[in-house]
Amino acid sequence: MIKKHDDLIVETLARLLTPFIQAFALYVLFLGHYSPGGGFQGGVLVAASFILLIIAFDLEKTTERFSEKFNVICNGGGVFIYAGIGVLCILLGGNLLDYSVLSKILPVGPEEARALGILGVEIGVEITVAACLVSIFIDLASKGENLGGS
Amino acid sequence: MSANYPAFIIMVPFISALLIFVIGWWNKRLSCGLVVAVLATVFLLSIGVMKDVMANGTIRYWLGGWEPPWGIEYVVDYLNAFMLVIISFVSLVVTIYSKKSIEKEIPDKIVPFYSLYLLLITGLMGIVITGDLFNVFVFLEIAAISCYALIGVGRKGASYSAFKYVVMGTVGASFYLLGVGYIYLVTGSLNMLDVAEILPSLYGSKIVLTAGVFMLVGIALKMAVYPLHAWAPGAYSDAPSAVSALIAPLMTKVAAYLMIRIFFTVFKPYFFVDVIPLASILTWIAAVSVIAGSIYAIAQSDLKKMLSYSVVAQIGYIALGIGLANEAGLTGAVLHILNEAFTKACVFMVAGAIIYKTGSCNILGFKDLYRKMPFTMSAFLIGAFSMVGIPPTCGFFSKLYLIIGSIDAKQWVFVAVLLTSSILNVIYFFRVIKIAAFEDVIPDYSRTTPYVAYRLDEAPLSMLIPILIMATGILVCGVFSPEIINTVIQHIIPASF
Amino acid sequence: MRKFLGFLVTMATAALLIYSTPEMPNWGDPNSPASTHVSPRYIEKADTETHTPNIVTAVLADYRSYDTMGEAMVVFVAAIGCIMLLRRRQHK
Amino acid sequence: MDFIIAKYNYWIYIILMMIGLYGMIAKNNLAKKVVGMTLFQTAIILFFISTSVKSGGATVPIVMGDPHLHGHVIPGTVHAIQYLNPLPHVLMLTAIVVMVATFGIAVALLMRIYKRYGTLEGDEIVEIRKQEAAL
Amino acid sequence: MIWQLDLILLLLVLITGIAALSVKDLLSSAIILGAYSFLMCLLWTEMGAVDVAFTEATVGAGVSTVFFVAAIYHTTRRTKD
Repeated sequence: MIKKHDDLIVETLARLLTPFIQAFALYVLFLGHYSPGGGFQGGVLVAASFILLIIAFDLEKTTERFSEKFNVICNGGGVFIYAGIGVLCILLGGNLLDYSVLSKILPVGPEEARALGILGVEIGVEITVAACLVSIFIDLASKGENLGGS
Repeated sequence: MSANYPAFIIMVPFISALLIFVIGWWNKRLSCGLVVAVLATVFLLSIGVMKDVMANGTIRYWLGGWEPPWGIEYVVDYLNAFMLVIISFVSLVVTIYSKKSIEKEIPDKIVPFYSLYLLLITGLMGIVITGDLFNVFVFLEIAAISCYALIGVGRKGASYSAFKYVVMGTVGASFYLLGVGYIYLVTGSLNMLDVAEILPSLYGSKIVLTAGVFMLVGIALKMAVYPLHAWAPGAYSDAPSAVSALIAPLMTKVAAYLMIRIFFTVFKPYFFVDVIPLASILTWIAAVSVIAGSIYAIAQSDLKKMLSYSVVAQIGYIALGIGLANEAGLTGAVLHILNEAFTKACVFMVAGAIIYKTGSCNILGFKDLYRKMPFTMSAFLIGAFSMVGIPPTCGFFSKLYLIIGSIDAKQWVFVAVLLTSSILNVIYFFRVIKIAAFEDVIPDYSRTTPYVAYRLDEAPLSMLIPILIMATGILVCGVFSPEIINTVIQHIIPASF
Repeated sequence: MRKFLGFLVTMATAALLIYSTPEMPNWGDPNSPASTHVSPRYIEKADTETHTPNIVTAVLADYRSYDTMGEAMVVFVAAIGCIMLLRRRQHK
Repeated sequence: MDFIIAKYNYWIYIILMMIGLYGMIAKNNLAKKVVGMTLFQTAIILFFISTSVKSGGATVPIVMGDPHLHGHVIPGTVHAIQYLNPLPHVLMLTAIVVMVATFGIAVALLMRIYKRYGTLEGDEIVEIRKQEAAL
Repeated sequence: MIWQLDLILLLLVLITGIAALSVKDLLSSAIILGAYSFLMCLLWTEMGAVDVAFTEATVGAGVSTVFFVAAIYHTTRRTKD
């Protein structure tokens, strides 16, 4: 699974598909307000694109693009965005995760502020889900041998 | 700002669990210090919440600013605040203890270990503080999943024990979720207080009955009551010693808290007593659990395994107190949660310290341990006293209330069970103490060299001090237990008794 | 033995579930309590209060956003747990 | 007969859940236990989704916006009867995430168990553990 | 809501569920589990839970099947039951 098999068709297809999957993931994220989808589904799609790369090429080549340290930063970073927005709401005088008080720093009314807050936390969820699922897959596929941990 | 204390109790350990990776890349050694600082903050915050509850009554904190049946809320009354203080105190003390033990047992995984450790505590805090039925499930799974991973890195073969826990814990959580689903089906609400208002008019319904049974069975699985205890001994004894010192006192007690919540807040107690006789079934199961756990404990030769079965026995006391559903019984159960949390933390830390020094915890190899590690073994003695129920310790008072509760309910069998289990506790604890204190190495008269003098070979201070704090805590809780009952536990008892 | 135990537990659970199913609201009943107590407010006011036409997203990330934070936490816990369980020290 | 037809989703979910529960308890192979766990959790999700269904023209819970208002609606024009109940969907999104997290940890533990014991059969592992304890 | 489609899907879900548990090869079991998840996703789409179905399609039929296959690749396909 992590060994390199030179197969031109698979590699070319994976190369071709990856940007489309990632673009679709972003579409799912940003249109989550109007259509089915949202942070979690988009995140899984991003993770799926990286998993496709790992299966089609090999682990080293993919982790050149998506290094292990960056992966761990994204693992925590996404959740940190979510929690940070929540705590920001406390600092602005609301309760935890009360996005309507974000209108104090954004040039919109409280309802739009809620929509923007939803978008913010969805971005956080997307980052964390993508990074975490890729991280779990790398651990499973390499038996934890190729990469060292923290 | 003090209105936001309940939110910070969750957010502070959670955000620190993320930041610990940044600190860990810089310097691994700092991660333990950070965790201690965080948990000290959490402890102070929960003291603040406790004071707030004492001054102003129940706190209701609306998350996201949405009013309760639509949004999620934190409900903090006396019971929640009490549990928060216990969890934060025990976890703070165990963290100080964990530094040396973890550096010896899993030296290459310190940073992820402490991250998971904080997330486990976040999960436990989240279960306790929330007032929403589904939210309980989410945090139950956070605590459980971090627990699986923490157990899985333990002694040889820990992964199999952890896997057993995964299977049974998932069944428990799923049964709980199914119960929530059935309640949602008939009430349309997920907020505990809102559900409690709607439910009494539906007590005749079979769906509510099914929901109650599923929720209680699911929680009993998490609580490790006797026939459902199969995961507990392996998981507690195979985990790294710092982890077993954390999960053995806290995980099952939080499940016991949840059972009290379901029993007395979501459902009214008369539902389980009069409408369906689940309370009396629970008491009988609890009685079997007490006796069976103690007998299994006697049969063990490994100290940690013996203590794990003792957890099963002691959880039976709490279930018994809940099932009796009267004032003295519930007082005994809540006091026993406090007592058990302190005692089990103390004795598991002692077991960890023995493993740290001698490398094994087979009871037969404990000869002369009393001379080598006098302070540690004295703490163990206090823990054993509390477990047996000898007066100055806290265990005496909780057992006393449980016995009074059984007498109030006119259940003489349970009085006999409680007294018998004390004797069984004496057997298995004093066997350890006998070997450690009184069993000498047989004098060898044909020796030519003089005996080597016993040297004090005590555990390092950072392990010894937490053990002694816990032992002192047991004694202090025993001495001040009337005050604890008067100021806190008295208010937990629902007015319907 | 194990199969028998599994069969017994399964049958007991199934008996309880089957016992309660006849009382359930009919499938797709719009007047069941689940559809009339809490959820109408979400449907009727979500767009006005949060400017998000997808009600599921609005409820997920705003009304019950604390749950979703727990969800993100669960994924994070799983990732750290796998690192903890499987990764070994780096040899480079 | 009537109540069988009116509630057929609930009956199917019970059967599915029992298959999963039986697999979790009775199967000997640990990986099969994980499969049973997935079936069990999926059945519960099916139950929740079944509670959200409303017959009589209710549709997907995304409000049909007015193009002149950037896809939003005039307040007060939406009625609960028009759309499915969104709350179980939300809960089950969270439950699916919990499911995959549990699945990931369980699979990681399977790999550790295989590394240690060289097998995934429950009885063989118990046998090896007994021999180790006897030593 | 088309009840014929609903019934067919429910039956297929049951068949794949039983097959995933009883097949005597773990790799086949993993793949059938993926098919089961996908059928479940179709069932939920048909019930109107589009978000949940989307999640199940990406997670259940996609990522968790890949996880399972990855684990089986490194362990064993053998199973006695």
